Amino acid sequence: MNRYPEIADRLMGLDEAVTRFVKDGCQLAIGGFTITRNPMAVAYEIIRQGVKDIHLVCHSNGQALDVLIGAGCVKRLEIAYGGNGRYAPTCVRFKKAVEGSKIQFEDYSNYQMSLRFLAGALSIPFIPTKSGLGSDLMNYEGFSRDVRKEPKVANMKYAKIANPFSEDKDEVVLLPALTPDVTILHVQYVGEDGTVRIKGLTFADIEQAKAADKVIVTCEEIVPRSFIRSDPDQNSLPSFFVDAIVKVPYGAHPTACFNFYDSDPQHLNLYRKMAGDDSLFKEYLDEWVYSVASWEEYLTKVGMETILKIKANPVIGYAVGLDRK
Amino acid sequence: MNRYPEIADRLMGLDEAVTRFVKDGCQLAIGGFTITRNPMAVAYEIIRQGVKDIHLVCHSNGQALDVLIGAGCVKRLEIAYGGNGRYAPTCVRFKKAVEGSKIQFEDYSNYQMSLRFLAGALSIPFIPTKSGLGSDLMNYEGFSRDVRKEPKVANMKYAKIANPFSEDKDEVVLLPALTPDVTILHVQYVGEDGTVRIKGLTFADIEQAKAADKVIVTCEEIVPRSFIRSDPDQNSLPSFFVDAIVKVPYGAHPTACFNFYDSDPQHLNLYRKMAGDDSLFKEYLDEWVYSVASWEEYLTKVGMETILKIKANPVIGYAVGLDRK
Amino acid sequence: MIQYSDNEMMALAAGRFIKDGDIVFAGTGVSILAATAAKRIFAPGAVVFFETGGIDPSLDEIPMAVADLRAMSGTALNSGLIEAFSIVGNRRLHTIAFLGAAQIDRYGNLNTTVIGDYFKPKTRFSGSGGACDVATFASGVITFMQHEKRRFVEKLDYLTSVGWYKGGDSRRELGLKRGGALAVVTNLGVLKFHEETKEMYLTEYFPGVTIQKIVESTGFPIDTSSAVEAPAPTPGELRVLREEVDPQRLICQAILAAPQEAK
Amino acid sequence: MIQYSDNEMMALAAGRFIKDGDIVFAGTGVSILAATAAKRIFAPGAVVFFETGGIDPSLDEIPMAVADLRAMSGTALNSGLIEAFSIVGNRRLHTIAFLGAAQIDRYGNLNTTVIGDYFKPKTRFSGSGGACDVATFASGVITFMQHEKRRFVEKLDYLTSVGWYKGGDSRRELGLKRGGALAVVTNLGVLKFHEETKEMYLTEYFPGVTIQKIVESTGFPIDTSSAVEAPAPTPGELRVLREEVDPQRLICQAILAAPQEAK
Repeated sequence: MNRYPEIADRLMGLDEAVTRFVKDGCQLAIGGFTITRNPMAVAYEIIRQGVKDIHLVCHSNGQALDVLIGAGCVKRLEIAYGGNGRYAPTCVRFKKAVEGSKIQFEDYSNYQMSLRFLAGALSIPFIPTKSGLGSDLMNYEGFSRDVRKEPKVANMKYAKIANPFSEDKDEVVLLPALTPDVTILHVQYVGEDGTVRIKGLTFADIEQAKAADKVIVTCEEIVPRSFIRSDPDQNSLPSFFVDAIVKVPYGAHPTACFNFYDSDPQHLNLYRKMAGDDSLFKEYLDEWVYSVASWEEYLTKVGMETILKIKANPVIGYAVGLDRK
Repeated sequence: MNRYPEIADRLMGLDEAVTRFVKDGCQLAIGGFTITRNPMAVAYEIIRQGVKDIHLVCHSNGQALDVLIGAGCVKRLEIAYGGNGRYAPTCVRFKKAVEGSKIQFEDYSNYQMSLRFLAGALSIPFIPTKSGLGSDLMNYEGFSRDVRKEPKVANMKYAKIANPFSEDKDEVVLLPALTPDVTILHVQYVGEDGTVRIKGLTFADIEQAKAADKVIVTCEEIVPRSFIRSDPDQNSLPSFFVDAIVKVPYGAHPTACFNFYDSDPQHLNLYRKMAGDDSLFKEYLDEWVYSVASWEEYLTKVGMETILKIKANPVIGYAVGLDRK
Repeated sequence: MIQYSDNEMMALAAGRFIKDGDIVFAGTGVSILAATAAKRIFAPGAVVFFETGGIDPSLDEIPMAVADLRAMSGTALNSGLIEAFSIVGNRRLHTIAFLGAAQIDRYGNLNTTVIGDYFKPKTRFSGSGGACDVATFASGVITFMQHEKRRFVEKLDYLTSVGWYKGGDSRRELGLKRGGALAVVTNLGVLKFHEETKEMYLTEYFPGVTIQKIVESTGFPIDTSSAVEAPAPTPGELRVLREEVDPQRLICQAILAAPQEAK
Repeated sequence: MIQYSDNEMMALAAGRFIKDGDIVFAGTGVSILAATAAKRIFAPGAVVFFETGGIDPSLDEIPMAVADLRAMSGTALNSGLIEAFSIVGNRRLHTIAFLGAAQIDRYGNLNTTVIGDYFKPKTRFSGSGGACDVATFASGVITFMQHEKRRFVEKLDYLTSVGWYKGGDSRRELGLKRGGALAVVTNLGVLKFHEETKEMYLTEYFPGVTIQKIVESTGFPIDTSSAVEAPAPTPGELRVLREEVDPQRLICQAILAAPQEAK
C-alpha cells in the first residue's frame, strides 16, 4: 500500500471498510442504477458480516438492493424503483419482502429521491419540486410516527407550501434532504491522490457521496496522479469525500461497469430463478456470498469463460454482441 | 456552412445572433467569471447594435458586464460581484454607474445567484439556502414595486420561511428562480452536432444556459462529431439548448479561455485607465468596438505580438510566464 | 401476407406520434423500440434520451434497461439523474415520454406501484422510478399497455403517475402547467383523450382486431365512434425495425412494456 | 536584519492557522499567498481551493484572481460554482476561508459592498461575490485588513458577510450552525474573538509595531491584555514564499487583500 502515500490511510480491504463504516442500523445509500455499477462486492461483504437493521435510501437500485434485502440486512427502505430491467422487472426479494410485510418501506419517485440527495449534497434542509402533485406518493406514508422520530429519518414524508413568488395559486412539494450515514460506490478509477473518476452515466452517485457522512469507494483501477490530474474536467469527486478505497476489479459483477464489463445475463437469470424460491435463494447466498473467502475466489467461481464474454470493448463501452436473453 | 448540416440552421454571424435573440429590454445572463471566458465578441456586437434597457443577471461577471454598462446598454442589474481581479478590484464603469445612480441594481451573493440559475435550470420556482441570514443583502432591496411587476422580475427579492422539517426554530431563505430571456456563452468547443464542451472551470455557465429561453454560444472551434462523441462524459451542454452558434476564435479577449489563451494584462490595464475617464472611455469604445467592422479587424488591432504573448500552453492551460503586472 | 408481432405494431403506432425536434424520453421494452423506430423512420430530427441521462446514444445495439451500457455509448452527453429529469421538464423543449403501466384509468393516470393494498399488497411492482416525474413534466406521455380489463380499470389501486388526473382542467388545477396523457398504445389499438373531458376514446384498432374486442377488454366505457383501422406495418418499416433497430430480435418479438403480474 | 513586506508577514501569520486536513478556501491577493504558504510550510495535508471550483491546483504560478486560469490548472477537479460553495458548507469538511474587506466591526462582520448610502454610495465596491456565502458556511473565517480606523468601525455601512453578528450566541440564533470569525490578520497584528462575547481582541502585534499604534488604528475599544509580539518570518519561510509560492513577486510586495477605496 505504500505505493500510494497520499491515500495510504484510506486504502483497505473490503472487510475493514465494512467493519469500520457500515454499522447495524445505519442509513445506507447505494450508487449505480438497476443493473449497472452496483457496489456488489461491498454488498456481499455487508451480508457476510451480518450487518443488521439497515435503513436503505435508494432511487432506482437493483441488484445490490435485492441481495441486501434478501439476506435480511434491511429493516427499512425508502425507494423509487426496485427492478433489474428484463432480468427482473420487479426485484424478486424486494417484492417478496414488501408483499410479506418483512420491511418498512416508503415510496418516492426517482427524481424526488435524486433531489433529496442533491439537497443533502448542497446542505439545504429541503428542496422544492412539482413532482408528486396528484400522485398517491403524496397520500401513502410508509413510516410510523415513532420511526419519524429516529435520527436521519425526516419528520414528515414531505411538506406542501404555496409558492411565495407566485401571485396565482401555485402549490409546491418540499422534499426533505437525505444525509446517509454511509454511501457505497463502485467506480472505474481512483487516482493515487484519491480523486474519483466515473465513466459513463453517473446516476446520483455524486450527490449520494456528497450527502453522506462516510463514503466507501471500490474501483476497477487505481491510476497514476499524472493521469487523473491531466484532465481534471473529467473527474467526479474530490479525494476529501472518500473515506475508504478498495481496489476490487469486477466489483460490480453481475451488474455492469462502463468500459470495463457488461452485466452478466446468465448470472442475473440464475439469480432471478433462485431468488424466487426461499430455499434456493439460501443456496444462492451460501454459494456466492457466505462460502466465498475472497474476491479472487468469487471471480474464480464466475469463471474465465464468463469474464471473457462480458468483457466490454473499452472504446464502445459494452460487450458487443453479448447474448442478453 | 454546409459542412455542418446538423447545425446549419443555427450557425450564423455575430450580427445575426444578436439581432435575432438580444432585444431591447431583454433579461440577459453572461457566462464566464471576472476575467475568464466572458463572451466579449457578443458583448461588443450588442453595443454596436445599440441594444437598450437590458436587465443583466450576473453572479460574478467582469469585463463583459463592465463594457455593457459603460456603453449604456444596461438599465437594470442583479449582481453578486463586479470586479476584474487585480486589473480592477471593482469594475470601473459598474462602479461609476452605481455611484452616479445611472442604473437600477440589486445585490445578491454569488452562491445565491448561482442557486437562482440552478433553480431556473431545474424548473423549480425557488430554492432554499441559509446564505444571506444576518446580511444586509436581505435588508436592502434595489427594485421598486413597479419594477417587481415586470415579467421575469421576481415579485420579492427573497422569502423567509421556517424549515418545516425541523422541530427547532430553523429559518431558511428562499430565493426566486432566474429564467433569463437570453444567455450568452463563450466556450472552447462546439461539435458539428451542436454539443458544447467547456474546458477548465464551468462557473455557472451550464445552469445559466439551461435556465434561459435562448442561448447564444460563441466558440473557439467547431470540432468533428467523432471527436465530441468519443468521450461524452466530458461534454457540457446538449445541442438542443443552443439557438445560435458563432465561431469566434479569441472571442473572449481580453479575458481568458482555458487551454487557448490567457487574459490580456496590457489590454485590461489599458481598459482600466480609459474606463476611469468618461471621454477616454468614449475613445475606447470608438476604437475597440464602434469602428471595428469585423472580428478579424478586432484581432488585427490586438496584434500578433499580443496574440503570441497570451497564447496558452494547451497542456498546462495558461500562458506560462506571462507578465501579469 | 406480412407477419408482425404485437410489439412491432405497437412500436410503429407509437413512433408515428413523434415529430422532428421532439426530445423522446424512452424507457425499456417496447418503448425503446418505439423511440428508435421513430427516429429511424418518422422523425430523424428527434433526439432519444433516457431517464438515466444518456442523451442521443448511437443505439447500435438496443438497450434492454435504461441503465444498460448501450444507453451511454456514443451519446452526445452522459449526465446524471438530476440533469436528465430537469431536461424532461425544461420549458423550451418539447419532450415526449413513453411509459408502461400495470393499470390505467380513463384519464390516463397510471399505476406501476401495487395491486391490492399498498401496505399488504397482492402484487408489488417496481414502483414509480421516473414515471411520476416524467408524467409530471413531459410535454406529453404515450403509454404502452396490454389491453386487458383488469388493466384498464375504473379505479387504480394506486395512482403512481398523473395523466389527466380527474379529467377536465383538474391536471392544470393541480399546478402542472403542461403535459398530460397524449395517447395509449395497446396490443389492440390506439386511444387518445377527449379534448375537454380528457376521457379516453378509441382512435385506431389494429388490423384483425374488432372494436367489440377492445370494448370488452376495457374496464370502463369508451367512445369508439371515431375509430378507424390502423395501417398495417409496411415491409419497409418492418425491415428497419428488424434489421436496424433490433437485429438481435430482443424486443421485436418478445417483451412487454408493462410490468407483469407475476405468478 | 531580514527585510520583509506587510503582505509576507500577513500571509505567514495567517498561514499558521491552517492545519493538515483543512480545506482552505482562497480568494485573491494576500489570501492566495497565505493559502499557498500554509500548504507549503505549515500544513502540507491541507487542500487549497477556489470559490470558482478549482480544487487543489498545482499553483506553479500564483493565480491573481479566482478565475485566473492558474486556479484551474493541474487541479484534482474542476467543478462549477454550485459545487464549490456546497463544498464550503459540507458538514464533514473542516473549511477555512480567507476573506478581505473594506470595513470590519468588533464582531468580525464584514463590508465589501459600499461606503456611504447603499443607493447613493460614496464608494461602491465589487459586492459580496462569494464572501457572504463563505462567511455563512465555512468552519472559520480569517480576514485580511489594512489596519486603519476608518476600516475598523463601530458600525458597518453595509453588513455584507456575517461574522459573530451581534456577539454572544447571536450567530447561532440566526440559524448558522457552524463557523464564525476565527481571526483578523492586519498589517499590524493578529486579532481573535473572545470566546463568549465574541468581541475582537488583540493577540499578536507584529515586530516593530506598538500596541498603542494598533489601539489608535482601531475604531472601537479592543482588549490588548493578552497580546504578545508575533515571531518574525524566518529566512526559510521567506525563501519558500519568494522562491516557491510567488517567484514572480506579484503579491509578496504589492497587493492588498482589501478592496481599495479608489481615488
